[in-house]
Amino acid sequence: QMTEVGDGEGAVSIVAWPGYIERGETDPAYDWVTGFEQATGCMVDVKTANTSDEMVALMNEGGFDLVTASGDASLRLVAGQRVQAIDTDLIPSWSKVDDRLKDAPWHTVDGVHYGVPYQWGPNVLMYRTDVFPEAPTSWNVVFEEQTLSDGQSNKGRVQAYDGPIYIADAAQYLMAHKPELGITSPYELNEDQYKAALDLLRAQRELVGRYWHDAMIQVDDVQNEGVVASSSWPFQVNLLKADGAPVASTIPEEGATGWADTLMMAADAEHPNCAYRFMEHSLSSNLQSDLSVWFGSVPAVPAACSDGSGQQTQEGCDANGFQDFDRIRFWTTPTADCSQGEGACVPYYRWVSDYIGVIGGR
Amino acid sequence: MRPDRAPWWLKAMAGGGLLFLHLPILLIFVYAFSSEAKTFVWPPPGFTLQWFGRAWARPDIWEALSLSLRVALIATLVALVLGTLCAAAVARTRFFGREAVSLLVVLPIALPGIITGISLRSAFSLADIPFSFWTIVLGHATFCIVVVYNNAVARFRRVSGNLIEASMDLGATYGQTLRHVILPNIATALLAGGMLAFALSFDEVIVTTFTAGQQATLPIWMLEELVRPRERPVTNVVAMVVVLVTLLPILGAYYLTRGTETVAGSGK
Amino acid sequence: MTAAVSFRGVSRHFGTVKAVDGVDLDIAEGEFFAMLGPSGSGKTTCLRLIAGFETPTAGRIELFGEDVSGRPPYRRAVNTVFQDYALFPHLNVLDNVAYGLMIAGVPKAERRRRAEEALSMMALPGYGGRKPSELSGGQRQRVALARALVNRPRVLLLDEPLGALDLKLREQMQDELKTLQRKVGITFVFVTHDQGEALSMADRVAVFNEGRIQQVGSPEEVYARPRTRFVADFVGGSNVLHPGVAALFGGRPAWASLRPEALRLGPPEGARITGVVTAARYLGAATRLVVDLGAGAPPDGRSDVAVLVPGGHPVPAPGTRVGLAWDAEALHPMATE
Amino acid sequence: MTAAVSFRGVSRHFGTVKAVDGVDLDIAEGEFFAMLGPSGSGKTTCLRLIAGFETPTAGRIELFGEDVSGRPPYRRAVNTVFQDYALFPHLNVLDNVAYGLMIAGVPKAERRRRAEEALSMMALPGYGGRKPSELSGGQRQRVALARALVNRPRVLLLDEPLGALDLKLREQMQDELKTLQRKVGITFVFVTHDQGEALSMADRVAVFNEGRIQQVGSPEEVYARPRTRFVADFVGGSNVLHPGVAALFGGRPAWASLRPEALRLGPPEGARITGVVTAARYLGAATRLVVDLGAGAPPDGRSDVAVLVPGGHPVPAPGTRVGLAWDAEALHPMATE
Amino acid sequence: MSVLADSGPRPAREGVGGRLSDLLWRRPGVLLALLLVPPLLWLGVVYLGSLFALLLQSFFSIDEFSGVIDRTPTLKTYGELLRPANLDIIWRTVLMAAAVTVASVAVAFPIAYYAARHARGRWKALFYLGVMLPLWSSYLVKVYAWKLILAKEGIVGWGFDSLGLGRVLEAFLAVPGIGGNSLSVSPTGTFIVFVYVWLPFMILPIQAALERVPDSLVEASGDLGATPGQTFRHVIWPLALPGVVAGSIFTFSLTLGDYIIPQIIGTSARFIGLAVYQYQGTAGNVPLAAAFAVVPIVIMGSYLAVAKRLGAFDAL
Ligand SMILES: Nc1ncnc2c1ncn2[C@@H]1O[C@H](COP(=O)(O)OP(=O)(O)OP(=O)(O)O)[C@@H](O)[C@H]1O
Ligand SMILES: Nc1ncnc2c1ncn2[C@@H]1O[C@H](COP(=O)(O)OP(=O)(O)OP(=O)(O)O)[C@@H](O)[C@H]1O
Ligand SMILES: NCCCCNCCCN
Ligand SMILES: [Mg+2]
Ligand SMILES: [Mg+2]
Repeated sequence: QMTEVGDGEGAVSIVAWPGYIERGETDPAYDWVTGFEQATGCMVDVKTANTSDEMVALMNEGGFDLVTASGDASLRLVAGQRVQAIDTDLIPSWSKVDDRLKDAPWHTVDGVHYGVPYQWGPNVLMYRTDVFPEAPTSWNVVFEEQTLSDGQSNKGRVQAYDGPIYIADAAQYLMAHKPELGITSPYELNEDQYKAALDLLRAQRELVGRYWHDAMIQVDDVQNEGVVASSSWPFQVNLLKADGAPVASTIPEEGATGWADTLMMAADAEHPNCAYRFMEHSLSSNLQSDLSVWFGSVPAVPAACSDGSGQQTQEGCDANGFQDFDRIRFWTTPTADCSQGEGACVPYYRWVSDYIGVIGGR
Repeated sequence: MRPDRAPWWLKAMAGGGLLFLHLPILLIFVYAFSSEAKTFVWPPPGFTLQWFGRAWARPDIWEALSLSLRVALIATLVALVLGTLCAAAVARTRFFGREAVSLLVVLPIALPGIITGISLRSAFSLADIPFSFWTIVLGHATFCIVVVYNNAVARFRRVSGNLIEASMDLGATYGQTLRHVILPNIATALLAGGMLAFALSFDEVIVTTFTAGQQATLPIWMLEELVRPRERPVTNVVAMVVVLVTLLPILGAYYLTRGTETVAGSGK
Repeated sequence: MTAAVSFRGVSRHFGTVKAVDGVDLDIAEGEFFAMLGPSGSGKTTCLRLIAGFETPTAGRIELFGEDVSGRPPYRRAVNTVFQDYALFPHLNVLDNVAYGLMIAGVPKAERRRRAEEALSMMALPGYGGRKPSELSGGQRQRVALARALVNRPRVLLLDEPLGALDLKLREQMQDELKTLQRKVGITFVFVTHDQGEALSMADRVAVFNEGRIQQVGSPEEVYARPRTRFVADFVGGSNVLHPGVAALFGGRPAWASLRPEALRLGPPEGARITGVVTAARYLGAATRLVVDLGAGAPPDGRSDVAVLVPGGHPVPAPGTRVGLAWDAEALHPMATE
Repeated sequence: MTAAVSFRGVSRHFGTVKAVDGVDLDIAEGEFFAMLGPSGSGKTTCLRLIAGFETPTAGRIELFGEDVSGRPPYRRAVNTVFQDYALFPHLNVLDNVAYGLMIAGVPKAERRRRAEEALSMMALPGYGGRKPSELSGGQRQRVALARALVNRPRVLLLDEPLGALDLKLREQMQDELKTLQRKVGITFVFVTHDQGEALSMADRVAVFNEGRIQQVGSPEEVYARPRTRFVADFVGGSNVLHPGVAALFGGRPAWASLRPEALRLGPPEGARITGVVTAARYLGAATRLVVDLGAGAPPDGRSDVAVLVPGGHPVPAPGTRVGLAWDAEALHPMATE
Repeated sequence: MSVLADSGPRPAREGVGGRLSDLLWRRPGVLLALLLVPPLLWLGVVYLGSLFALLLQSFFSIDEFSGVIDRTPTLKTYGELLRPANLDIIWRTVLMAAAVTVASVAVAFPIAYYAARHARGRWKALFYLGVMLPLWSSYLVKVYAWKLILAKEGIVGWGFDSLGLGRVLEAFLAVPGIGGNSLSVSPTGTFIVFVYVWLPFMILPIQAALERVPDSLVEASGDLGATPGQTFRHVIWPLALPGVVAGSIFTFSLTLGDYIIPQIIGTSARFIGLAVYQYQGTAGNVPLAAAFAVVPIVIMGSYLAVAKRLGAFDAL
């Protein structure tokens, strides 16, 4: 472990969610990389990943310094010894981090920190305002066949996320609609609960034309393939709105799953000094503020909402869910040992193959 | 006497088939001039040339293009050497395992590209070889060998063994025969094979995905842009240019080997 | 005088195939020597052994008294005219002809002069600029000759050089080749499977069968006095008589040959041998009849003979019984095999 | 009797090429008819017109008195033996032979029986299971014949069926074909550019040149009494004498033909015509000499004649002056062209 | 004749070149080795070695939680491969590959037939290039073009609508198993794009096979009484078969391995290529990806063996 941050190595490579590291190429107003590069001489190289599994795979492969890991990836990375503990003392802005996040279990193991919180937010329900004059109040618009206001069925016009973690969205829906299953956490499902979730997803397969795997493709599908409702990220909603598409988002009454991401440093990082500098940069610059506008997420630094470091405002933060921290069920990796007992829950690897089966129509 | 005897329905099916092959490509050309940037509205609402300028100004395109060209060039050179040697051995001599060698050469294209890609990738990872320009070249050269080989073998068969014997009969050593007889006679076939190999490498995306680290060749760039477009019409422009650029070597190879019994390019 | 080419017990086996099998042979300097034999009899292999494209599996080859084992083709004073001519398609006619000179390091001007001279000799002056593909078969053949001869080889090998030409051109080139060989005076070794060609061109003929030489001799010897049934059969035309039939014709009871043109037709009455005409083949200059000798013939031999009736003589219709006459010395007994 | 095949003013032009040009022709039933001519003279096109692969651009073709215009090949009682045999490479010999019967819907057992019968007739019993690629040239030829004949055509067309065979096999197949035609008794129309083949096999020969028929007649007529210089030249062998030379030989001052075997050698003293031997070609059964007549010949004609010396007679060496003798009736004057 | 007057001895060819040449003449094996060693090192060692390494990986397993690979040999991964969801993928892919192959033959045959047996001169060149150019033009561009064509708001939809046939398309898309919300998210869409993209690979070998059929065989068949239809069935089709098989090697192999087309056009249901790609890249489950990769290797291996026996190999 490092004891002080030395001179930069001239480069830093980051595995990130799409939209997380912007250098003004898509929109010149959103750039939190160029300044960093000029200031530190660390040139930023980004590899995007669309799912947590992809992130883990990329990190396992090696060659990266940092990763913006969600809660369902972070502990896997720690367990696989792909990321290293960090010294928060070397990151002056650590103190500014939201207290709700400072010791969050998805990056703190036995009191040791493996990374700095990056951003968090909900998986929202995106809908087309021309088809839904009123915001839908339930996720049932994507789970159950129904006739929409334009007189046509929702069949073939909704999407779901193409990642096994989406099983949790189904479980969350069941928490509200089938309380008899006794689901307490969508990430801790026993066999019966799990089976119920899969059944719900199999029914959903009939409604879904294509699963969304990539944020940009979803944007495309809303514009060109007649998609009217889907689980989504605020990011896509913002992009579509910017293009003038009639869309909006909401968190329905069942609540929302969500992500809380952590910037973690690879165990064998080639550019540790630049990596530390970027971690500091992520907390201290316009990044938190602008990113929360750009992606529709909530900053890990509460001050970024109002300190004018970027374009975010407190209203904006609130709209993105700043106050909903406790309503959001953050992604975590399902494990066999859970609050229902040791080996009581269905572990993640089964989520993976079963979800592939569901998508394949099984 | 034949051409006028083809029944109308055969002509229609053949012509229709050709159109089917070409219309989608032409469509991209049309979209390259579309004034609508976000959606696939058909017919395009207006026409513009602005995307060509935008494409020109994008450094990432130039980087990808340059990488693709360099990779294709080196892979072609490697394939030229290896493919020609192999063709010479198979066409000119009989040896135990000759069949196996020709099978081996065909294997990288007869097996799906993803197999080539993933096996090279896992070999790199087992051998702790980091991804680089050279890993891309290695992958491309492997499946490019066969096009050079195919062209060279066909030509070697045509350049009868007699020519080589005639040269030695007239006093030339192996070296002199190579220089004065063999090379001049296989030159166009090698050039054609090289052009095809170049085009094949220039277009390859699947193997590249697995053998490139962070570097993007033009097809990788395109794949990225198709999936995650920044300026969709710019992608259309690049697509159109890529098609036009690949066609040049193909036409070249065709004209170089026209009239011989095996016209280049029939096996990709 | 040492032989130009000499084979001593030379064999060339390919696996179990005995392409050439224990051949002894001497070809004199200045000779026009033909190798005649059916397909697969080893003629080409012999030629390739001389040129150095093959190495013998046994025996020893000498060129002008020197053992040439282990000497590659480019170190032998021998040139070859290939059956398909093997002209270099990328070079024009002049450069084809000058190729050997270029390899030998002859300066440009001189090799040009000598190549053009060779082309004139082949009645191809002014053709130097053409590509081989722009020539007719006969012209290509002459270019191939010029290309070989310009190197002043001591032996010229020709592998069925006329095989690809059509009948008319072939006869013309036969005459030209013969004339040329007289003119340059070097040894020609000529491979063919056409006995007419061998007979009309060669000073001496070697008849090959299954990798071995059956007979070597002048065309007349080979044609008129075949040593074996195979030679008689292959060189052709001749009647090969079973020992029993030979006896009927007044010879020793041994296999014998009798040329169809030596048989004369007459009335059956009083003839020593009679037979029935079974087939007639009009050849223009003559008619070839098949006469069945009937009962007189032994059971295991052919019972018919061919008779050549010169043009102008009356030709009996099939079915006619005829008598045969011949001169005793026309009957040629031969080695049994 | 109606002709088997009859052409009335038939032409087949390809653009400007007059492949067949105003041909009138009658081929009798049961005839062995040869079409002879140089390459490109229209023989194949004529055959294809009969088979129905081509349609005439002018004129009318009848088969057994019926106009066959517009009738496709598969509705004509005619079968073809192709030059390359056109055996189906994916079918074995039996299935090749049975092909026509299968198409005609003959039940499997019967067509098998008939195909095997046809193969036996062609001396190929037991070959049914082989693929065409496993046969020799002569065997393929016989399969092609069997395949055509098993359909019992009324006319069999053969396009240079022996062209691909080597000499020995060719002569053997000539005999077989001839015998076969006698046996089956149907009309054979046979295309060849080899005059020896035409002469030895056909009942009648049509000599083609540039899409037109120059002469139709028996082999003897065509060989001994050619109507035109072209026929004399092409049918070959004959000396074609310039009117001036013909006069020397005692004929009318018109183009004439004189067969080499009709000339006899003698001492120059007292001979009507003398000349110098310039070349000799040993043919085995005979030797063909070229005798130069020297000054006596007119400037625009050939001044040499060929003389055939039968085997057994003495052959003068080149350079020898010889005298020539001949019978007056051997000189045959002909139509000028 | 002066040029030919005296026969001089050959100039001796000395130097390294001459001696090397003598060596090669005396030992043809050395020449063969010189020719073969470099390509064999590359293909035999690097390429086959990699394939072998891949095979080896399929006997490793993965720790499901951390995604770290455990390198102790086990058959566990193959057990995983045989799970129903994965068997679905294999079955779906093979079915698609077969359907694509059959359809390619149907579309390719008339084109190849016309080009081989009717087109002459300029038309022949036109057909040839007309097939070659799409074959070699960018694969991604073609896939992309089809995305535009098949999208709900794309050209096909527009075309059907402007012809007033929108209902027909809808009725078709309502068919379960092949339909979907729009062509671009239906199995039919995936199928069309596969056929389109691999079509040239089918046309060229068929054309080559047909060109090797001499006209005289077709004439002989007619001469023996066969109508054109019978000639096709009994002569042309059997003789074109090696070309068809050669072409199907490509259509089959390329469909088995492709992961881009089903990702861009289709229902999100996995195909083998996509599964390999995602297990390896997305999920980091290299052992399972390797086990999946063995499937096309086995399928293509058997296919090649059959093709070889049918003589389709020279047509590659
Ligand atoms: N390189 C070789 N490998 C194996 N067998 C060979 C080789 N070369 C020739 N043979 C065999 O040796 C025998 C003699 O062949 P060769 O070519 O000398 O015959 P040939 O008399 O020239 O016949 P042709 O008239 O057909 O040319 C044949 O059986 C042939 O198959
Ligand atoms: N389909 C065609 N198109 C154009 N010209 C043709 C065609 N078929 C034949 N010809 C021409 O017609 C003429 C006669 O051809 P044909 O094949 O009948 O000659 P042939 O006497 O059989 O010659 P060969 O002995 O060479 O076979 C030739 O000049 C030939 O080029
Ligand atoms: N001729 C063999 C097939 C080669 C595959 N190339 C297709 C490119 C798709 N990435
Ligand atoms: Mg030979
Ligand atoms: Mg012809």
